[in-house]
Amino acid sequence: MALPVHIPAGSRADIGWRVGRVVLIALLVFATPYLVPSFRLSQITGALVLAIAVVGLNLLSGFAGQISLGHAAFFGIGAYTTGVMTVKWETAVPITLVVGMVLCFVVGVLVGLPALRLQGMYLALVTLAVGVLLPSLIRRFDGLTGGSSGLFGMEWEPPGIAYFAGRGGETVWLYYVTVVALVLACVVVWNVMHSRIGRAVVALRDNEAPAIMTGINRAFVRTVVFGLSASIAGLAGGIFAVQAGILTPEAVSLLLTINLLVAMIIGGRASYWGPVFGAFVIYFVPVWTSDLSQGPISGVLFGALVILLVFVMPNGLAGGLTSLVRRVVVVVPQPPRGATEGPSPVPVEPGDPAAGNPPLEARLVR
Amino acid sequence: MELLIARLIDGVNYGVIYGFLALALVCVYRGTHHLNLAQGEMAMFSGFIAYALHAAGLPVILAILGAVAVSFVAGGVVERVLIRPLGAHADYSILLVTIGLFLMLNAAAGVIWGGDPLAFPSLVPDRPDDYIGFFGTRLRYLPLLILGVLLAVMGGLFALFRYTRLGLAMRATASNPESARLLGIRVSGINALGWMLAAAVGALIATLIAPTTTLTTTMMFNFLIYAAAAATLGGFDSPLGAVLAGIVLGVVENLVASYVGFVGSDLKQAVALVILLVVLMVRPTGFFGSKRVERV
Amino acid sequence: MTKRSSKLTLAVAVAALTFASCGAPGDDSGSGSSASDAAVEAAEALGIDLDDCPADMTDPLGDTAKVGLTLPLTGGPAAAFAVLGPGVKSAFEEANAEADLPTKFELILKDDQFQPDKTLVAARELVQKDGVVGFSGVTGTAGVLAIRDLLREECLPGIGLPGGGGTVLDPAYPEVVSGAVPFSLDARVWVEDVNERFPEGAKIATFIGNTESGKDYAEQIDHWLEETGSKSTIVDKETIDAADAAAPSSAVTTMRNSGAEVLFAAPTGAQCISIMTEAANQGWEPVIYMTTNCSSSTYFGAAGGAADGVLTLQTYKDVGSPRFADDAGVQRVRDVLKEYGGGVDLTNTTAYSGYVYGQMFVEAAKQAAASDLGLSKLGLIVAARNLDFHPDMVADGIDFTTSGLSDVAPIEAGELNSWSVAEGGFQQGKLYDFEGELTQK
Amino acid sequence: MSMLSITDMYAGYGAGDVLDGVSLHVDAGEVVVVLGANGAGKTTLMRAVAGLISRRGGIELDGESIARAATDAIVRRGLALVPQGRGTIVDLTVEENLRAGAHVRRGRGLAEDLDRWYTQYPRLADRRKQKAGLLSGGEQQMLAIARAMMSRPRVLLCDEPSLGLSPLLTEELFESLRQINTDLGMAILVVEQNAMIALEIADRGYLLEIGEISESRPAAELAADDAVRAAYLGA
Repeated sequence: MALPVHIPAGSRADIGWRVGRVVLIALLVFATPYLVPSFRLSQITGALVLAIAVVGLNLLSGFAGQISLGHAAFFGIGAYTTGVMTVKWETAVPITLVVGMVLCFVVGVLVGLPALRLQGMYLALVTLAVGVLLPSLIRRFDGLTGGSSGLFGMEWEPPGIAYFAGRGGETVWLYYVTVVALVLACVVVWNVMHSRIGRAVVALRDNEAPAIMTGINRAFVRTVVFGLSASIAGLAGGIFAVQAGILTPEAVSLLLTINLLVAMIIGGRASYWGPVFGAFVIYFVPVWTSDLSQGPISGVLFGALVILLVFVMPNGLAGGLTSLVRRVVVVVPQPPRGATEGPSPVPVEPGDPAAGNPPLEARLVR
Repeated sequence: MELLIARLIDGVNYGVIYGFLALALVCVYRGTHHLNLAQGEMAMFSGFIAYALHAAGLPVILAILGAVAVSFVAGGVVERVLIRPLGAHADYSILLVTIGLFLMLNAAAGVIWGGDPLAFPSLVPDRPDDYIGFFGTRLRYLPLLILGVLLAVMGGLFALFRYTRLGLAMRATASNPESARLLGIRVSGINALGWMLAAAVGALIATLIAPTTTLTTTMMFNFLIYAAAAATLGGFDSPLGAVLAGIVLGVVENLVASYVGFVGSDLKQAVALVILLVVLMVRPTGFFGSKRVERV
Repeated sequence: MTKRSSKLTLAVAVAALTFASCGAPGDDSGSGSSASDAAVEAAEALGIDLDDCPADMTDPLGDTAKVGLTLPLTGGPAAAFAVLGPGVKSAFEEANAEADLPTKFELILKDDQFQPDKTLVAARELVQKDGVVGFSGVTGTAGVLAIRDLLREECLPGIGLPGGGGTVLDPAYPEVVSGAVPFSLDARVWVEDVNERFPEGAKIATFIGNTESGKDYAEQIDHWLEETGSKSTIVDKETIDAADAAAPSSAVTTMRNSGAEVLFAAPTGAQCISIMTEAANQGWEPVIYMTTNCSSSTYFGAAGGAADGVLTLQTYKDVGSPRFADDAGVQRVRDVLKEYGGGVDLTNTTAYSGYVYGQMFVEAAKQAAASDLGLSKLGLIVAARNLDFHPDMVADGIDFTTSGLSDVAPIEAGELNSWSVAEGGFQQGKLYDFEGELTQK
Repeated sequence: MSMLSITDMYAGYGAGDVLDGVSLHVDAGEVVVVLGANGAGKTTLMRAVAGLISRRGGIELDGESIARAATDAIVRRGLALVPQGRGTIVDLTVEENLRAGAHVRRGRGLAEDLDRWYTQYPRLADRRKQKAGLLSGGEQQMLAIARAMMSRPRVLLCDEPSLGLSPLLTEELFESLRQINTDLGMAILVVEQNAMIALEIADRGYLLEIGEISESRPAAELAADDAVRAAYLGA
């Protein structure tokens, strides 16, 4: 049978292929707590929490092409909202998560406001400023946030059912909470990108001038995307608070922003599965490096890895994986019967003439 | 009254450092419209190179000039190898590459020169009693030297831009890269020159402040944040604006930190960042920058 | 939600319910122990209930046992703290070679990037995957606080954990034995010394970093000023951000103008140097007390003339000072580091402190082996809680002494030395000993 | 041997080719016009020759191939392009624009050239110290031509000089091009939509339609051809 196998889109084989993938993933999700010791499960949960934050960042910096250098700040706002509310005011965790997300949405919109008039580099500066501002504010209000010595004692008691009994019960409970949150985040991003806003986002990213001409309300689209992206990162922060049990300003500083950015590139910008791959790679890097090399040399390797990835794998693991899968199975798109195909996930540098905005006659001719 | 003058002088001393590094950021931005996040770490690394040259026996002045020369060349190499291949419009990838460079240089300095702060000698006498009395407060020689060098560098750049063929080519490239190319100007060479000048200016400020801050791997990161704020306030494409904005930022921040009770010196930087955020909302091109925001 | 994906989530929900009925994957409890009465009694004396602990609390550790150490191997702090690893490791290697303990210890290192949440994750992995019998050398108050609940839960000894914060000296966590000079000792010595120098009271200015140790210093200084009934008052409180590399000229300007005669300085890293040089440059010459975090000859040497006469509390022998150049204890430790340190830089003071933290664990192990509880986890905890020995790297006249829950702080004494530029080292000053008085009530 | 000869050139923007095997040539001292409607590929042709976009095929300047050279190398070899939209360097003054134009000549004969172009375009002389961005459309077009000529090229390319200018100004402009051709014997290649005025000063002309080019025909013949008049002259 000559590879790649061509499957017409929408046919039964195609549906089988999709459902098969979902069932496979569901099986993997439910089997993990049994196959893996409790500490590894909490590490996997930690990676999944990071994945949620990267999914949030990916919506803004991947799909919408808006450079953000301060996403750790939204993660931090979510984390400390949950942390302070549960420890100092004994609020139930789900409520704190919602409050955290709303707060992040508002801050995201506020930070996004200059984004309406600014381009790339200035926006990177605004977000960098917010990202650097948050840790020093946390340290200053240490009465509330515990400052540098950290905030302790956050936890989320699992519901009483037998499934979550035993000492490892809370770890398993938090694992499922994180999985559900990640699925929710992915579904939200998937829906946004396949909705009217999604098409506007891609149009704005690839070629802003004509997109505005077609009546896209750039202000609305940008603020919604910024707010959503921030609140997803805030949700990740909230879960991190109860999952890690400890919050310090260093945990939500520039290093986390850099890790989120790098996770997004490793996984693959503007792709749906990229963030999850990237988050796992970034989370387990320190775990491996201590076996790999005893000393700060691994910091040099990490920096080199970032540069290498930008050159070697611009589309990241997801890009690499999809091209691998395409060698095996190709879903042949059928002429659309009304349903429109989602936008092409290939990331395009905003404002790049070679790829984006040729002079008039090129488009007329072809 | 003495206290106010002392605060103003402290503010100016800080501001001169912010302006100096902001000048480096502007040298890169003018031609390429790229933000070099690794500018601080490149300067820090040059500081350590000067330390190594001095340890190898060179007198301080030669060690500094040596480090500046090495950085000048290294700036070109970085542009040629890491930045140019990405293409002029790959803003995002270039930003990520500078972050990678940031991480590498920071870790490498730690690996090579270890974690402890290293003392670096000053070019001018810097003993406690070396100062000029000025209204009851002390004008130390080192800050004056830094101010002097900054003015000299700016004078040099001004002359380069105003009176030389190369300077004209740089200004043409900054204003309209495609037209510059059509006039036979090697735009890629000009951009590389921007990175080289920036690296040299960075090396200069790092080696000049090393005596007060001592050489550590984290010495320049804070200053990069201030320099970015100063360049934004002053307009990223105007060297004079960035330096003036840096000095204004240093003075305002120091006065606010000293007189507003709530703001201790640990929140000084927060003040600078709040100023940055407010200005970006009001006047995105900053006070002196040309009115060309990428707006439809 | 398109029609197809809503059907999907329904299917997933049904699958979840079916799995819920299976056995709980997180349930791995099962304890209860067959300990002797003496062991139960010893444990209860420290507030440990053996029933809550794993069964093997009193079993001897067997031929080999693993000890865990989480430290920064990547990230910014790695350059300064990664060298702890070889220091602690050489203490254990030396014990394995020379002390005939029934158990050979193997030190396992894990990277935590000096962030407490990662410290806990790495510690859990050390406990569950590597099966460590205890921890040694985990640095930083927040790092220690991060893992103390895990130690309590698993009843594992954490001996020689350098966390200077007052919260580390908490009797409610018997398993945790601090290895650091507590900041409260530092603060108390400063206040006692000021009371002596300025009987009628002095104006004090404080310059404190906004780090974890900074918060402790601020509280302890106020506490001891009140406790000792001192007539001195704090006229100006300056704070500095840990990442601020600039010379603190505005802070010094304010303090100079407040007329303060005494400066309590507790910054971090290079700020130790720049505060001294800046004060001298502004012609402000108060009596300066510098935190133990800065009390190494690398910092004072780099400050040049500005460091002359600055006071700092030293408990550990300063490797860079001429006074200890040919000190027998330091020389012995230097040889051990040379042999087992795997090429570690022999002038780096952090490596020597690493050795001291490791040595605390080894001494507890020796005492436990000789005790009737034997070299077991419980034996280690009880021994560490009732230990009295003089570590080589600690100055003469200062001992590591703990006794039950009454004296939880191992090191409660130090020499208040002053730096002399002429001698190029620290001059021996007054020994302050507050043995047994610093346990948090 | 022609000054500029293009044989079988393909050029485009990434996705597909706009020009499909275009060939034309310009001899020394000759004025050649390429007529084409909007979207025929005129600008692509100009940018391809100047090396601003990717192109394949033969391009020779005075016998030397410049098909693979970078734009600045091409300009140094003696080709100058007046781009569509004039490419004014707005932040520089008029005189600085002209000085920048002489970049490749390293300052040789700078004063002499400046005088020549100030006399050719007196309006530039009066506004010499002003920022070029403040000039009118017509003035910017004159500046663009003068700036290109400051590099003393061997062949001058003009991309729709008449764009956005009044008929009177266009007349004036093309007259100055004719003068440059006669005074300096400059080979000029002009792509235009405004066929009538262009053909007046041209020796030969080509028709460019949807990426393909016709055979070369004398200017007078093209001006008289009814099909051409209908298509381009808007008769």
